[in-house]
Parts: sequence; C-alpha cells; structure tokens
Amino acid sequence: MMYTTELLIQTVISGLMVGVLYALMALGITFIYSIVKTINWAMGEFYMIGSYIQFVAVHFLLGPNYWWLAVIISTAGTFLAGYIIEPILIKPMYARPMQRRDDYATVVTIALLLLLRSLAVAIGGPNQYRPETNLPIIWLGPLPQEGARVAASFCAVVALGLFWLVIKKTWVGLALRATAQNRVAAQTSGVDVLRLDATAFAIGVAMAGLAGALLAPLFMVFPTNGAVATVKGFEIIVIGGLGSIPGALIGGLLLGLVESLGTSFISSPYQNAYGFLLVILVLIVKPNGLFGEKVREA
Amino acid sequence: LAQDPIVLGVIAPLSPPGETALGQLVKRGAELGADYLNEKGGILGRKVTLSIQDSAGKNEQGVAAYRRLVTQDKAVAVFGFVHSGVNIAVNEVAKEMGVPTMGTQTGAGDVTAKKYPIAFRTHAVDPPRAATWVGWIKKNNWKRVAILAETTDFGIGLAKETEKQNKDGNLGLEIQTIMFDRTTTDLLPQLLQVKAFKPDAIVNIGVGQPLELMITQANTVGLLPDVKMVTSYDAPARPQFWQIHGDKWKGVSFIAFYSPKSELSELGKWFAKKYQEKFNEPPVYGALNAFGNAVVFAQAIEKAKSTDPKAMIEALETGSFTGWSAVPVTFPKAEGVLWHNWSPPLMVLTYTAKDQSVGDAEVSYTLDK
Amino acid sequence: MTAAGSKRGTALIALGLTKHYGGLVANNDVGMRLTSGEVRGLIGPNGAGKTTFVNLVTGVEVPDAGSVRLGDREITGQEPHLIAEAGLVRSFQMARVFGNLTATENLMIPYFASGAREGAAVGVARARELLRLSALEPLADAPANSLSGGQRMLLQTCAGFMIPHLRVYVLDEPFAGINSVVKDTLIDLIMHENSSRGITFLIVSHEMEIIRRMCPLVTVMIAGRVAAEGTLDEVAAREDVITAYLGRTAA
Amino acid sequence: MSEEPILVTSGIYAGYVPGVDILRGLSITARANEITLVIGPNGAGKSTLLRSIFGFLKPHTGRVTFKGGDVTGARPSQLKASGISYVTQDINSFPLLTVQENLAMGAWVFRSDKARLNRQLERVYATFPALTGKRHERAGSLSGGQGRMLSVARELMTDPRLLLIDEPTVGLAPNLVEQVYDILATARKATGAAIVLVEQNVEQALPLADHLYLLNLGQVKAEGPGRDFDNARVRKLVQECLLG
Amino acid sequence: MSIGLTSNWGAFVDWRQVALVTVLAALPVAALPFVVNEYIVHVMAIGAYYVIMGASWNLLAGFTGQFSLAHHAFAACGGYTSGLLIYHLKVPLWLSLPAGIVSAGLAGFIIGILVLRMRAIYLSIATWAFAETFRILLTAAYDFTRGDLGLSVPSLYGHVRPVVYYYTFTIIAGLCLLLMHVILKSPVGYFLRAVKDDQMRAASLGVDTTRVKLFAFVVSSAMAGLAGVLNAHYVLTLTPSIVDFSEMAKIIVMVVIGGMGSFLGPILATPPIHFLTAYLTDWGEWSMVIFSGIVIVMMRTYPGGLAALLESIRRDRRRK
Ligand SMILES: Nc1ncnc2c1ncn2[C@@H]1O[C@H](COP(=O)(O)OP(=O)(O)OP(=O)(O)O)[C@@H](O)[C@H]1O
Ligand SMILES: Nc1ncnc2c1ncn2[C@@H]1O[C@H](COP(=O)(O)OP(=O)(O)OP(=O)(O)O)[C@@H](O)[C@H]1O
Ligand SMILES: [Mg+2]
Ligand SMILES: [Mg+2]
Repeated sequence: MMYTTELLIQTVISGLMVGVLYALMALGITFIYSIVKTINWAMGEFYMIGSYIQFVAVHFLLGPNYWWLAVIISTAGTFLAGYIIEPILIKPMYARPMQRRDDYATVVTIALLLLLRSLAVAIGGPNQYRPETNLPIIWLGPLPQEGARVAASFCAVVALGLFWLVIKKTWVGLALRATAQNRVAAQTSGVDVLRLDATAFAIGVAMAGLAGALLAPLFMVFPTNGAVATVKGFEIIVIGGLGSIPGALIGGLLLGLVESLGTSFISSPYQNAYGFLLVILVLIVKPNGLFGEKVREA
Repeated sequence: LAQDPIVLGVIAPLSPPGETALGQLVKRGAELGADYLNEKGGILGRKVTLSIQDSAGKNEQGVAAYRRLVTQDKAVAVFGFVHSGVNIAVNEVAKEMGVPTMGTQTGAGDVTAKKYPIAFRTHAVDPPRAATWVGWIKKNNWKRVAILAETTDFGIGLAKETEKQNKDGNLGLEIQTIMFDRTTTDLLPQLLQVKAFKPDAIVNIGVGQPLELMITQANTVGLLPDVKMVTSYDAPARPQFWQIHGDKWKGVSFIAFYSPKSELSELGKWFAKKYQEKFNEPPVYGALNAFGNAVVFAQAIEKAKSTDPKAMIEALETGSFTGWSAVPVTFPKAEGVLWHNWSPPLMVLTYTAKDQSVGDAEVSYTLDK
Repeated sequence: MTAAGSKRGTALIALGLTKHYGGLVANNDVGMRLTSGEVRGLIGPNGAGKTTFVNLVTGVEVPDAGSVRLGDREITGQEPHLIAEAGLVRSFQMARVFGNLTATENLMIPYFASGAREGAAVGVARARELLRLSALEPLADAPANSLSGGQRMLLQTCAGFMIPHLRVYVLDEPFAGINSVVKDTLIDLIMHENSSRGITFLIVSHEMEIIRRMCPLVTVMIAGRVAAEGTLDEVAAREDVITAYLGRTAA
Repeated sequence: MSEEPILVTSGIYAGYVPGVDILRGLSITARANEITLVIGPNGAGKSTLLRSIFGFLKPHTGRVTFKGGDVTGARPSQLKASGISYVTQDINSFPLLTVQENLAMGAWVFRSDKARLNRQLERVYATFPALTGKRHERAGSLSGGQGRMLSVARELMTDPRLLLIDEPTVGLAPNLVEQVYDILATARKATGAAIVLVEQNVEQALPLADHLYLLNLGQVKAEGPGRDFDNARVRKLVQECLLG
Repeated sequence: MSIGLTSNWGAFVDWRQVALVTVLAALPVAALPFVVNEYIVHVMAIGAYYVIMGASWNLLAGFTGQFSLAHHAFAACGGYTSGLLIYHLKVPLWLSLPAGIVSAGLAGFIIGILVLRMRAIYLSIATWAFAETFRILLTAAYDFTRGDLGLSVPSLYGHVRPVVYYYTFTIIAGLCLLLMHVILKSPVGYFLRAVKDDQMRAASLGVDTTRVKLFAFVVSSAMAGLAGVLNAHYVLTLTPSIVDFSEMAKIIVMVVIGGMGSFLGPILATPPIHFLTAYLTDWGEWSMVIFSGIVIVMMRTYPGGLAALLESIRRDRRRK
C-alpha cells in the first residue's frame, strides 16, 4: 500500500477524533440502559434530530459564527425531545406492573426508530444538508485537520469529562448509579425513580443529539445518518464495557484507531467490518466487555 | 368495463435502505406523467391511474411489489426502477408473469442483457457512462486516475467498466480503484490514500451521502480544487449542491443526461414547466426519465390498441416514441446490454461560478453516439 | 450415632479448601468429612465463609487450593451440572427458582435432568406429593415468580428431593423465612429422606433449635476456618463460639 | 395507648394481577412507641401488605392513612420523605456501590445536611461493627447476613416515624438477632417510632410485640395486644389456617 | 451418566389436541387460495416464511432467553449457501437445499459456542455484530456473491406461481411448528425455559446448560436456514439487504406483538402483521410511519402482546 508516515498519522488522528464522538453515543446508550433497563434502539434517531436542529439553527437562524450556540440549542432540543418521549413510551413499563418489560422496551424503541427515521424521510425529504462552518483548517505540525473535526472532538471530551464529574461527585450522580443497580432500593431510599427515569433518558439522548450536532458539518445531515452512529455506539459499549465511562472513551479511541488503520492497510470496503471483528474478538476473550463489572452470583 | 382506468405500476425506493432521494424524483416524474396523460384524455380513452409501490431498495420487496401490481392492481406496465438488483430480480419473475418492465435509472448490464422479452430500459448503461468520463479524462490529457466507488451494484459495475475500457482500449491510464461500503460516514482514510497516489482526476462513484461527503473531504485533504473530480451522476445539478458545499464548489464536474440547454421534446417542455411550477426547481434527470417511461408506455398501448402484454411488447420493439428528449425513443432487439435499451445523451457539466444554475453550467464534454 | 456413622463410609470429603477474594481469605484450609447418611450442621457468624464453602464444594466457584471428593469420585472444580449428576445437590441462600415456570414445572426440571427413567407421570406424582407436604398445593400451577419469599424457599428445597439418585444434599439456610408449622413438616421430610433413602445432608442454619433437633454433629466456621466440630452442646460451650456467634443468652 | 394511631389501613384490597386480590379488606393500625407484629403462614400477604402501604402496590379499594393524612397510592419517594422507611424481605442493597455509599443513599432525603449524615454513619457503624471493616467494599461481595444488616442499617438512617420491616432477622447469626431486636426496641423508645414488624421467628419476636396481627389469605385472622398471645396459641392458630 | 436431551421426548404432548388443532387449521389454510386473489396467496406464502422465522426465533429468544439478533443472517446463510452452490458449482437443487439448512445449523452451532458465556445485552450485540459483518462480507465479496446486484437462483418448481409455493411453505411451516411444539413439551423444552430464568440454578440441578443453549441455537438457526432456502428459491434473488437490521426488527416486532415466550401468540400474530406491511406500501414513504405508529399504539395498549390478551380473555371466561 502506498502510504507515507505523515498520511498514516493523519488518518489515525482523524480516526481518534471521531472515536471520541462515537464514545458519546455509546455512553448515552449505556446510561439509558443502566437506568431504565432498555436498549434504546432509536438512539441514532436522536443523533439525527440533533444534526437537523444544528442545521436549521446554523443555516436559518444563527450563521456559522455561532455554531457553538447552535450546538447548545441542539443538545437542549434533543434533551427536551427525550423528556417528552420518555413518559409516553418508557414510563408505562414502570408506572404499572408489567410482565415482559424487556420485550416491550425493545419493540417500542425499534418502532420509535422506524417512526422517527421514516418521519424524517417523509417530512425532511431525502436530501442531504450541511450546516455551514467557517472554522479554519488546523495544522497539527505538517498535518491539516478540519477545524470542525477538532472542535467537535474537543467539545465531546469536555462533555464526557463533565458527565464523569456529575456521575462521580454529585448526589444526583450517586442516585443515578444506585438506581441503575437496584430500583427498589433506590425507591426505599426515597429517590423518585420515575422522575429520574425521564431525566436519565433525556440526558442519554441529549448525548446523541450533541454528537449529531457536532458531527453535522463533517458527515452531513440526512434521515438515516443516525444508523451508523448507533452502530458505532454499540460497538464501543461492548469494547468498553456496559456503564463504564472511561471504558466508553477508551473503546471509542480504540474503535477509531482500528477502523482507520484497517481501512488504510487491509482493505477499504471492509471499513465497517473491522469494528465488528474487534467487538467479536473482545467478547470472546472477555464476555462482559473490557471494563465490564462482575458481581457475586451466589 | 372499458371505463376502467388503465393502471401503470411504479416500483421505486421510497424508504431506507433504498436510495430514497432518487425514489422521490421517480415518484415526482411518474405522477406528472399520469397528470399529463389524463390531461390529454387518457389512454385509449380510459383514465390513467398510478400505483406506486415502495421497494425500499430490497429485491424481495421489489418482487412482491411487482406481483402485487400485476395480480391485484392489474397494472399493464411497470417502471421506476432505481436499483439494478431490484430490476433484475423483478425481471426474473416478470418473464413468467408477462407484464413488461422498464428500468428508469438502472445501469447494470443484466437488466437487459438477459434478453428477456419483457425487459426494457431507458437509462445510460455502464459502458457509455464510463466512456463519458474516460473520454473527458482523455480530452484533458490526464494520466493518473483515482476511482472511489461504493460496493453497490452501481459502484462495482462502473468501476469495473472503467478499468475494462482502459485495458481494452489501451488508453494507458494509471488507475487506482478504492471501493468503500456505502454506509461509511468517513472517507478520510480513503481520500488520504488517493492523495498519496497523486492523481490528476478523481471519479466519484458514490450515491447520495457518500458523493457529497467525498467532495467535502476532498477539499479538506487538499485534493480539490486542483485535482479535478467527476461525479458519476447528476447530483450536483440539484440546488442542495450549493447549500452543502458553499464556497467549496470548484473543481467538481458531473455526468448529466440532460442540461436545460439540451433539446427537449414537446412533452419534455410541458414537463419542465410543470415541474418548475410544482417543485420550484428545474427538472432533474430521474424525474424526467420516469415521466418519459410513463408516456412511452402510453404511446405503446395506443399503438398496440390494447393492453395485452404481447401486443405492447411488439409495439415497443417496432415503434418509435417521443419521450422527454428530442431524441426519439426506440427499443431495438440489439445485442448484449443494448437489448431493448434506449440511452439518453451523456455529457460532463462543470459549473463556472458560485450559485450558478445548471442551465448555465459549461458542457465540458459530450459523448458522441 | 457418630460411631455408627463412621462404619458407613464417606459420602463427601473436602480437604484444604482455600478461596481468596482480593485480600480476603473467605475459606482458609477448610476440611470436612461427611459420613454417608449423616445430617451435619454448619454454623458460624455472618461472613464466616459457609456459603463460600458450599459454592466450592458444588462447583459454583473453583477453589484456589484443596480438593473435594464425592464418595470415591474426584469432583474438584468440575462443572456444577456434572456434580449434580453425580448426586451432590445444593440449595441457595437467596432462594432461586425458575420464575416463569409453574411450581410443578420447577420440580420437574431436576427430575428430568436426572434422566427421568421412571417416566414423566411418576415425576408429576412425586411433585404433587412434595407440594402438598409444603402447603404449596394450591399454587401448583402458578408461576414461581408469584410465590412469596417463604414459598420460594420451600419450593427450592423440594426441588432436590425430586432427584432419584440424590446422595448428598447441601442446604444453605433452608428454614429462613419459613413458618414454624411448615418448618416442622420440612424437618420431618428431611429426616424421612435421610432415614429411608440414606441421603446425607449438610445444613447451614442460624437456628440453634433446629440444629439441635436434626444434627448430631455440627461444624463451626469462624473467619474462613473450621473452628470447632462436635455436638452442638460441645461447641456451644466454647468461648470463641459464644463470643463470635451465639451471644450470651442463646446458648 | 390513647394516642392517635400513626398508620391506619382500612379495608384495603390489593393484588398483583388484575382480578386476583391478595389482600382482601385488610385493616390494621400502628401506633407511635409501639411494635406491631404481623405474622402468618407463608403467602398470607404480609409482604404484600407492606408493599401496599409503601406505595409499591396500589390498593384498588380501601385507604391508607399516615399521621392522619390519606396516602393511598402515594409514591414511595413521597412516603419516604414524609417519614416512612421500608426494609424489604430480600437483601436490598446497591451491589456495585461501596457499603458507605449504600448508607449514604439512605440519607438521600436529607442529603444537604452533611453533619447529620456523618452522625448517622457513626451510629450505624457502632451498631453493626461487621460493616465497619467493609466500609469500602462493594455491597455485592457481602455475605448473606452482612447484606441484610446493610439493608436494615440504610433504612434506619432517616430515623423514620414509621418503620415497616419485613423479616429483618432472617439469616442473621443468633447474637445479631438479639442486637436487631435491641435496635428496634431502642428505636421505639428513643425516637418514638411506630414499627410494623413482619416475622416468622415468632418465638423471639413475641415478647417485643405491643400489638399483634395474624394474617391468613389476605385477612386478619386474629389480633390483640401482644401479651394475649403465646407460642402455643399462635401455633394453633396457624395450624387452623393451614388446614382450611 | 450423561443425560440425553431427547429422553422422554414429547412426554407432555397432548396428541389429541395436536390432531384437533391441525384439522381445524388445515381447512381454512387449504381453502384460502380458492377465495382470494393470487397476490394475497403470494403474501401468505411469504407469511408462512415469517411464521417459521418468528417461531424459531421465539424458541431461541423467547424460550431460552438468548436474544439473538442474527436470525435473519441464518436465513441468508441458508439461502446463500444453496444459491452459491448452484451458481458456482452447478449443484442440483435437491442437494443444495439440505446443504443450505446444514450450513445455517452449523453457523448457529459455531456462533452459539462463541456467545455461550455472554449475558443478555452482550449476546445481543455480539450476534448483531455477526450479522452486520456477514452483510458487509456479502456486499464486499461481490466477485463471489454478486453483492448488491443480487444472486439469481432457480425456482423450486421451475415456475413461480404462488399457489404451489403457498402450500409448500405452509406445510413445511406446519411441520416446523409441530417439531417445536414437541420440543417444548419435552424435558428439553423445560430445560430451555429453565435456562432462560436462571442458568446457575439449572446447572446446580444437573441441567447441562451449555448443551441446552447450543441445542436451541442449532435448531432455531437450522429452521431459519430452511426458511431462507425456501424463500430464496421462490423470490429467485438474494442480496445482502436481506441481512439488513430492518428484517430482524420485523421478526422481533411480529414475535413480541404475538407475545414473546408464548407458543401460539407469535404464530397467530405473524400473518396479519406481514399482511399489514405488504399493504401499507401503498402509502410509500409514509408506510413505515404508519406501521411504527400502529406498533407503538398496540404495545401501549397490550404490552403483553396477543398472548396476554388471549390469556386475559381466557381468564375472564373461566371466571364466568
Ligand atoms: N464473590 C465474592 N467477592 C468478594 N468477596 C466475597 C465473595 N464471596 C464471598 N465474599 C466474602 O467472603 C466472606 C464469606 O462470605 P460467605 O458468603 O461465605 O459467608 P457466610 O458464612 O455464608 O455468611 P452468612 O451467614 O452471612 O451467609 C464474606 O466476607 C464475603 O464478603
Ligand atoms: N409478584 C407477585 N405476583 C403475583 N402474585 C404474588 C406476587 N408476590 C406474591 N404473590 C402472591 O401473593 C401471596 C402473598 O404473598 P406475600 O409475599 O405477601 O406473602 P407473605 O405473607 O409475605 O409470605 P412469606 O412469609 O413467605 O414472605 C402469595 O401467596 C403469592 O401467591
Ligand atoms: Mg451464607
Ligand atoms: Mg413475605
């Protein structure tokens, strides 16, 4: 393969930078899973919503200079969407006794995925859009990097750090971790789990919205753009282990690395397969993911 | 009974994972086609209705749609295909069930090369399309060419055809071919490889999102605007090109089958006007071609004076029809992929100024018949 | 009793079992020998390592050191289902039942798993009988996840008795949360299985009354080690057992 | 005795599946400074009663009043905040949190009061020395008995006005059983709490009981002051229940 | 003393009931082609395909608790094996058909081993990763599989008239259902459900959980392979898009609306749902909006699915 070291490094760096954003997706998914015990299959659709809001905000309202404000609006917008959807779809699982909760959740979120995605096709049209960006190309030594990409990964790292602080250092974080492990005990401790559910769901999807908004100028805005984001999110969850924040970050970086290297050195059409192979490998060696927790069973 | 409407069937990808953007265009064209026919008093005095079915780009769903159109909706002709795979799969069943099909935007050889009596097509097949950019590249005396193609029927066929023409014609181009999965969101690794190859020109064989992504990222890595890029179909003809790429439009050319400078038939002019009114943008090839399919089928029925499939096929094979283009449409029983095939004119267009309309784009190359 | 027991040969022998969890030694060189047909009590403070011992013996956890033999068969570190097939079965301290299976179906699982040589009908009849004894008959066809805490525990204990070739039954606090009237029935059932089929029992319990009634011999574990072995009255007189476990009034 | 009861359930009907009532018109009262003992055969509905009081189950008929106010169908979080604690029958801890974090969760309703939190932690560790050494261990690694201590301890963090406690001594070593009863007796005296104690260990619990309810099939089979009952009488009553 | 999974085979099958149901079902099923048009017959033939897919996935996920997301990939594996054997090696149909079933079963066996130690969500993600990798493989290895262009395969009977296929598919679906019924009413069926509820408890009672889980994987994936082969030789074309997640989603939706872990529910729910999707295509790009809307409303009203609905009706009747 014809390749200079410089280009190789550039490939790796850009891979890593995107990896961080997908880590955000992964964290959103495991976060929701840990609290409401539901795999949110529609996660990518919230990514899509985030990217559409970003586009509308930048293109029609704010202009490229205020992209960061648009990012905040998009994140808040998806948060709100999550906060509205949760009581309608997820809450019934807990508000009344229900058998087969998992199945209900799976089907409802898959249906939500189809609904949001096909709504986007039907309403937004199948075209691609792209929020304008005027961030300059940033030179890392001799290597050019898209400004939007650098900005996006920087924001993502900040968001991950912030999230980590909240989870580890605050009462709400403690309550979230506690509820994730034992809902009944959380309730007897006085936590209003139904409210916490909605908040957690909204925070989780807001992470997807944030990723969508940040990546919109890079990977564009179209109805199915969330599909790949979901895929990467799941891969990272497995690599990093369910519910582990550093795991998500490391998983994201690892995935970015493997994909960019595989694509460059092995074969390009299999670009998306490298991640899957990594996932399968990790699971065979460590069935609970690299950072997965093990609890006493008997 | 004679007052029953005549049903024309459309099978197009309207939902993911199909290529919904093209599906929408087909739907627009077909609907205007029916409007046109009814405005002109229908076919054989009977009203025309459409039955539009979604293939979602999946073969089996397309086949089911065909069965549905034929056995339940009693469609007398089926067109609108965008995915070659769907078209080929449908033809396998159609050759038994008898109702003719017409490929609207399906480029793979096998759509017609199997010489099924029911299989027709009005689209540029791979060889002339590849010949167009090969000709354009030769005309500019470029030597090193990078092909970036998605691993779909479309991408594979065109990439192979380009390599074949280079080899068969001893053109002496140095070609680097890189294939990628169409769900790929990041083409940076591939483009960096292309950059290392130092090409003179890049052939962009992506459909939809990857096509746009490649333009954006080629700018990032500094390939565009110095290294010229040609896209494999007329996506840049749509206004979204300007929205997405803004200032980064230079160096991009695109294959087109139609430019507003092209000569349109009377029907084509009717269509262009209505389309502009209805959708507020100039008509695009996909829509034009679907419209053309509808009116050509109508003419064939008029000629056969019946909706009997055999008679229609006979009429299609022997007649000459007016589609959207000034060039008459015929379906000769020719050899290979040219069987029952009408190809639109092919050209390479290039914008010369920002926010230009397609009509003002420069015609950089035209493929001779 | 003790003398009679030793004549009958060894049902289960554990030697030098050791298990570490991080810095903690949950079981430290634990040895125990059960004679065939004996009913042994295992007592000791919370966290002494009783459940860990049960886990090591039944293959749920693999010991860091030591060995376990069932009769003359080496079973150290074998998979739980092989150990169960060999006739060593256990119950769990936190009652485990198959929640979506009915009470009867719950009992059919061990019966089928043991080969069900006498046919399904015999098994069903046996299950009915056990459910009747444990006052669960009205719930025979209710899914197990609709049972109360005590009922689950009863159901779990009964499951072992469905196995025709049961040789050693290790019960981890089987009387926890069971009403005292039913408790007596359960004790009768255990003693009956012991005398009629010669099944060996190892019973973990914190209820000294019951241990006194059932177990001629008890083993006391403290802090991961075997601290004493003997009759309950013997061990209950020991100072270390009193301070660590019994407290002043209970003994 | 003349005090107003803190908790009254009047004629509650509740169940898990629509159409199948587990509690059938159950009425009990619990008073401050008293231990109300609830006993009955397995499956009588004792745990179901506690769940219905604490809002995990909604009675479809009947009322639950706490300190004179109607709390029927209120959410657990509201009830906890108003001074009720519920120790469930199973071990009820957060397995991946440390013991200390588990206890901190027990202080959720007064989380802003750091001094009080520390005071209560000190007290709990003094009461359950076995937990002191495990402070920074994960709750999930505890033994069965240690886990139960933790569950009880966490619910005592708030000094509840009403403590619902479901078989707290199951699986505890004999010396700890005594301790738990001591704690309950102390809690009653020191804070004047009302305690609803569900037990199978009648023998040891009976001496503590100020008032006793014997449930069967979701109804009160017998009730009266604790001193009216002894082991033999309880046994006879339960036997009657089981027979028919 | 090794315990065979086949001991007391069919111990609890009520053959009279089976016969009765067969007779009752056979009549309307056989009569259908005489009363409806050809397209509906076609839809119902494909419906029978989905019945096999749904029921066999239900065996794996609903009864054994292995929430696999690769079921559609097993069907594709069967179809592609048969199709590729014919395409490359000119193998006759009677040989390529069983080869497809065997290869799907084998694939199920291998994947079953790989995911053996994984729990719930990890197993789902891993199987889903397998499926996606398989799809990418089918797409990217286009020289061998013909990729997106589609692999043409010959028809089963030399023609594609739906009626014959309809009968073939429904009869085979019936046989599959019978087999699954027997499995579920045998000790091994009890083991499957026990493994779902509590694996460690099952093992501690002597159930060889490894073999039980593998058994479920092999049986269900072989059935998916069978369904895939049949479908391929009726639809006459294979593309990687049959491994698209939307296919799996469709199967999940069918089974869950029917009531996961119930035998009858999914079987009854599948044909109408398939029928619905077939007719919703009239709405073009809105069809999926409508479909998902219906699914959400149904799940909100009957979270337990059709099975729970039937159950509550039965309960009401008994009370009267
Ligand atoms: N998987 C594990 N990980 C970490 N520590 C463990 C694990 N299993 C047991 N322990 C520790 O080992 C010690 C012994 O536990 P074990 O459950 O055997 O006690 P026990 O004697 O059964 O107590 P109890 O009477 O309370 O049930 C405890 O301190 C416990 O915390
Ligand atoms: N989750 C549930 N779903 C359905 N029914 C249940 C459920 N939990 C309990 N039941 C039913 O309610 C009845 C009462 O159960 P409950 O747990 O209240 O009994 P209990 O008196 O606490 O018994 P124990 O002393 O064994 O704990 C049981 O017979 C059982 O059939
Ligand atoms: Mg223990
Ligand atoms: Mg209880």
